[in-house]
Amino acid sequence: MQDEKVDGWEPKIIAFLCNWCSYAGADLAGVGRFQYPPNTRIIRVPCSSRISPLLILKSLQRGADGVLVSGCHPGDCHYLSGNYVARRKFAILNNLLEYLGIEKGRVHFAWVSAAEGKRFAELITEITEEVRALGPAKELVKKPD
Amino acid sequence: MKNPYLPLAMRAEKIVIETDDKNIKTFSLSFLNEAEESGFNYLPGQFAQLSVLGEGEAPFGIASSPTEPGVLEFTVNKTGVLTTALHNLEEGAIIGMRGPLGNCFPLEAFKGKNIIIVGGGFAFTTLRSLVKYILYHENRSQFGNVTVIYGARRPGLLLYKDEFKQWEARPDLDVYLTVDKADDGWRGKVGVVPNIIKEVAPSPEDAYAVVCGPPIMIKFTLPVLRQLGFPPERTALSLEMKMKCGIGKCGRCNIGNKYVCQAGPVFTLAQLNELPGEY
Amino acid sequence: MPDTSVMIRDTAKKLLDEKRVDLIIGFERGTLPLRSTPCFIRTSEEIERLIWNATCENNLARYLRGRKEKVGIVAKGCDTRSIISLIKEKQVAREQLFIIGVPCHGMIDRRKIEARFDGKEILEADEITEGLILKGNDFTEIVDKAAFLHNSCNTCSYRNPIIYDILIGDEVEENRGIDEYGEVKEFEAQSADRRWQSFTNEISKCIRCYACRNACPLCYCQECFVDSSQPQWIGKTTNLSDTSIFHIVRAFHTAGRCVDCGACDQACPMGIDIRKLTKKIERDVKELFHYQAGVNLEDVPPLAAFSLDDPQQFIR
Amino acid sequence: MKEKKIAKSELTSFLDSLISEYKVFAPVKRDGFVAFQEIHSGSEALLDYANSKKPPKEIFLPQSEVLFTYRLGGEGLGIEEPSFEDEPMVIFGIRPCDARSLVILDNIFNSQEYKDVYYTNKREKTLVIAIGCNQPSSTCFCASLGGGPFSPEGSDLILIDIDEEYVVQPVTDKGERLVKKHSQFREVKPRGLSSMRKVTQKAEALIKSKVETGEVKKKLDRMFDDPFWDWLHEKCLGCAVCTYLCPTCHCFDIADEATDRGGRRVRIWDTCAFPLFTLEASGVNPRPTNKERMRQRVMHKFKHFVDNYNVAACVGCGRCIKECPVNLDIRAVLNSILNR
Repeated sequence: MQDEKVDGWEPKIIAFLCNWCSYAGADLAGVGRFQYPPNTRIIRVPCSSRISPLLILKSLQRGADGVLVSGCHPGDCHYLSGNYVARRKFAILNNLLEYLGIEKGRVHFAWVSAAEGKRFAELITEITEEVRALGPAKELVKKPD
Repeated sequence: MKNPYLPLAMRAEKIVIETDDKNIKTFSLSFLNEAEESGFNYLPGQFAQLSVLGEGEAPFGIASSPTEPGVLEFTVNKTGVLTTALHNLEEGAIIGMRGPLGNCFPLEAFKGKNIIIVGGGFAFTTLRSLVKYILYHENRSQFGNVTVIYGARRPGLLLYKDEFKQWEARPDLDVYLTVDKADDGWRGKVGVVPNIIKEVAPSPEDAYAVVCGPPIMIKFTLPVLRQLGFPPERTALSLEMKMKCGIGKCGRCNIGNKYVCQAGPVFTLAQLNELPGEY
Repeated sequence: MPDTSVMIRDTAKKLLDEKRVDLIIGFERGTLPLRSTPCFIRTSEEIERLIWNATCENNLARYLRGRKEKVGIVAKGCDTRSIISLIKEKQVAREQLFIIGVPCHGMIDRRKIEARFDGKEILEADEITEGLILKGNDFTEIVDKAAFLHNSCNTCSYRNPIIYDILIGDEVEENRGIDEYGEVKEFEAQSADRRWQSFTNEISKCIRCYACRNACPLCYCQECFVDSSQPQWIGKTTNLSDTSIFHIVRAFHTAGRCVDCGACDQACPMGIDIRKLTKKIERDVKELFHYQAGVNLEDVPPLAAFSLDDPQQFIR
Repeated sequence: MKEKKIAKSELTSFLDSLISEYKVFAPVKRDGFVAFQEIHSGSEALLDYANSKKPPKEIFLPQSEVLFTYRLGGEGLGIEEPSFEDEPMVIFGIRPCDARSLVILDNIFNSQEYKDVYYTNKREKTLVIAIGCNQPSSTCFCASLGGGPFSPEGSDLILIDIDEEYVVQPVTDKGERLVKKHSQFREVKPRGLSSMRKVTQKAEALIKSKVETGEVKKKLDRMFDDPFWDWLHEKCLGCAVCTYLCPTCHCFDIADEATDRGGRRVRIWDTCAFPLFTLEASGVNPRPTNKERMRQRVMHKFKHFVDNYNVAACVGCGRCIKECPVNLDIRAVLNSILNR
């Protein structure tokens, strides 16, 4: 992902979506023909709690300009409490990244249910524009030294 | 100055699945550049480093014989990152190769002797090179009787089945194939390699034994050979250690003060007895 | 009051003689001034090696995992907090340990002393009640110990062991009126760009020796993510992006577990301020989940638990 | 070769003239410690220092070094070597122990059979100018390993501080030519030479740390299975501080780093202290615990290296002693070996 030219730059966003809610929400967005920008690459995961901080950081390292992590709304987790556990983890990670000076708006977290196709499309539109405004990822991108 | 870290470009002409679990494949490689081929001279027992760029490099014994020019063969067991990458390649792929590295079997000492070749499982690769080298018509008369004892856990895991068929048919070598557990079609011996050696009981008179195999087989084979009367000076083994550079610099494949990549991979038991048992 | 070293020796001797433990882990005299070193004592003849002074900085809880024998361990406040974390994580059993608790006045940071003497070598150091007598080639100076403590000791509020089977000497007064998170706040007050710059300046010193990880009593993963080859999470070079991810993720893995003993900082040969990260996480864990690592055996570790009303303003 | 002298006041101008011809590395203060770095003005060089935190080996064997890059999609492997067109270099201010370490490393990287082009190319283009140690540290034990605070081995030129000036001893022809070429070097008077002798004697007397390394080797020859190793490693953290900061440790790993349609093969410092060093893909590890790894470090330095190259892979610089997080002092290790 590192070799593309800067002019005509389009943000690249990696979205980790839980299989049960958010991925189904994305699917519904497609079925419902809700328009959203094509900058997002979706990676389906079993649960939001599956997302290790490493996956997020590695995405940023390998050239993602933004990352979205999304799972079921609290109370709706297919595994009952996966998203609650993930929420704690992400709270710490989110604070840590901001603390270190990684721009706010690179890493996003959202709850999206299987019924929220329209919301998913809106969310992706919002995030794409936010990331676009930030410009290409800087901090963690791996540059040859 | 020649850069010893640069791999040569090889094309995978043929990739053959050897075993029924599909975990072992033999790669037949040809040189992309003819000049490089003529500069590449090796002997049975030597190894080379194979590269899949982006995945890394690992050492493999050369399974072909220098008596069959034009092709270099490697038999690869899928275990780690690089071997998995090799297994994922298709015929026609370009592979990096650095070598030949290490020493070879003590071919000079073998001359005029009866040779007992003992192999187990996946570790028949450089032994295959040796058998082919000895059987080559210009070489055969330099060696005495050749006995090959080769075993695997079950018939489906034996390597080089077609070649063994040809060898079994030849009058100038004795081949004993064995498996720990037979299946319906199996007509060879049943039993672990050390037991078959006992049964075959090759004479140590004017003979040299060569052993390659998994550690457990080696462990039980060496006492059998000793009992039969093979002295440590006439028992050769080929060792495997984790290697990176293959040229005695990166520091990890030593046993005592010897680097397996340079002083080995072939050692006589007498040499190994002088070294600490850290392998 | 008898000397702390003597009291530790007496206790250790008794424990070994009565076969209540098979091994004592404590400190002995080091080979350099301002240096003591971990020691492992199995017979009462070796008891005299045990010492106690203001250079017993290493966190000995690091040596507890994977042992089968009964262990007597000399433990400061922070060491006992690590032991609590290890017990909670079922890495060591309370019954297996005899904790020889030693109240601590803070440990000397020899690098601060080196910096103060600007390269002039300290050849001899003697500890007196409040200070240190330092001798070099052409100087002798008495300095105040308190001015040269490790950063983690300066912000420590658990100088006294939290759990122990015997307490050596009297409890000491805890630090009062300190701003434990002063450095974190100072860092936070800078702009995002400055923060990133100062973080990467620190990290660029890293030589990936993993002394921080290996000194940490809680960094005990069977396979550390940096060592994993399938998948290979980060490259092996000192590339800034790779080393940054190493430090971010290592720090993250200490969330709700780090007791701020400072072992990582102390072990780092390059002087990287690793506590800048761990201290921030420690504060967040305290503020967000009301949890402090290693202060009791009961509280459930925060990342093994949740509450329905955990903060989630950052989630859309 | 005949000694010369250079006034301290002229050192900067000498360095400046070197800088016009060479890439010059010299000790500078960085992040609170001393490091060898390229300098662009003679005044940047730090003269009053004990030794650098990291050894100058990294100039020849960097912690990370690109062996080659490659592009996929073309004919063959698409490999491109680095240029090897390094400028001529000078290391100024290296300590005699570290200069000796380069000679020890040459055994590995400039061996008969395989020359390591990356190392030798830089090494051959480098002039080594050492400054003797008037004030050895308490951790210095160079004299036990065949070196000393003014050992010339590995240097082209060695400077000895006699207060207002340095006495300059050319060690090699390269060094001699350099002295001839630069006007800052002048005749040294007998008085200068006698102060030099005083300085060197005084410094040599300051090295109190001694280990009979020859005897250590004899002991180690028979110690592989000694129970000594069972407890020696007990406090070792298994980190790489001692080996990465060692001027003679040279073990490395080779790894590929892929990008989209290309990538690079790099070599990186590695260490016998890490389990991964010898872990095979099959899961077998011939050195599975700290015990075997610690034994390997000691044996490699003080036995195997002596067997193979007739010199120990240690110069007694003391870095591992100063920096070990748990004060595992190699001198104490060697002395306890002597007591076995």
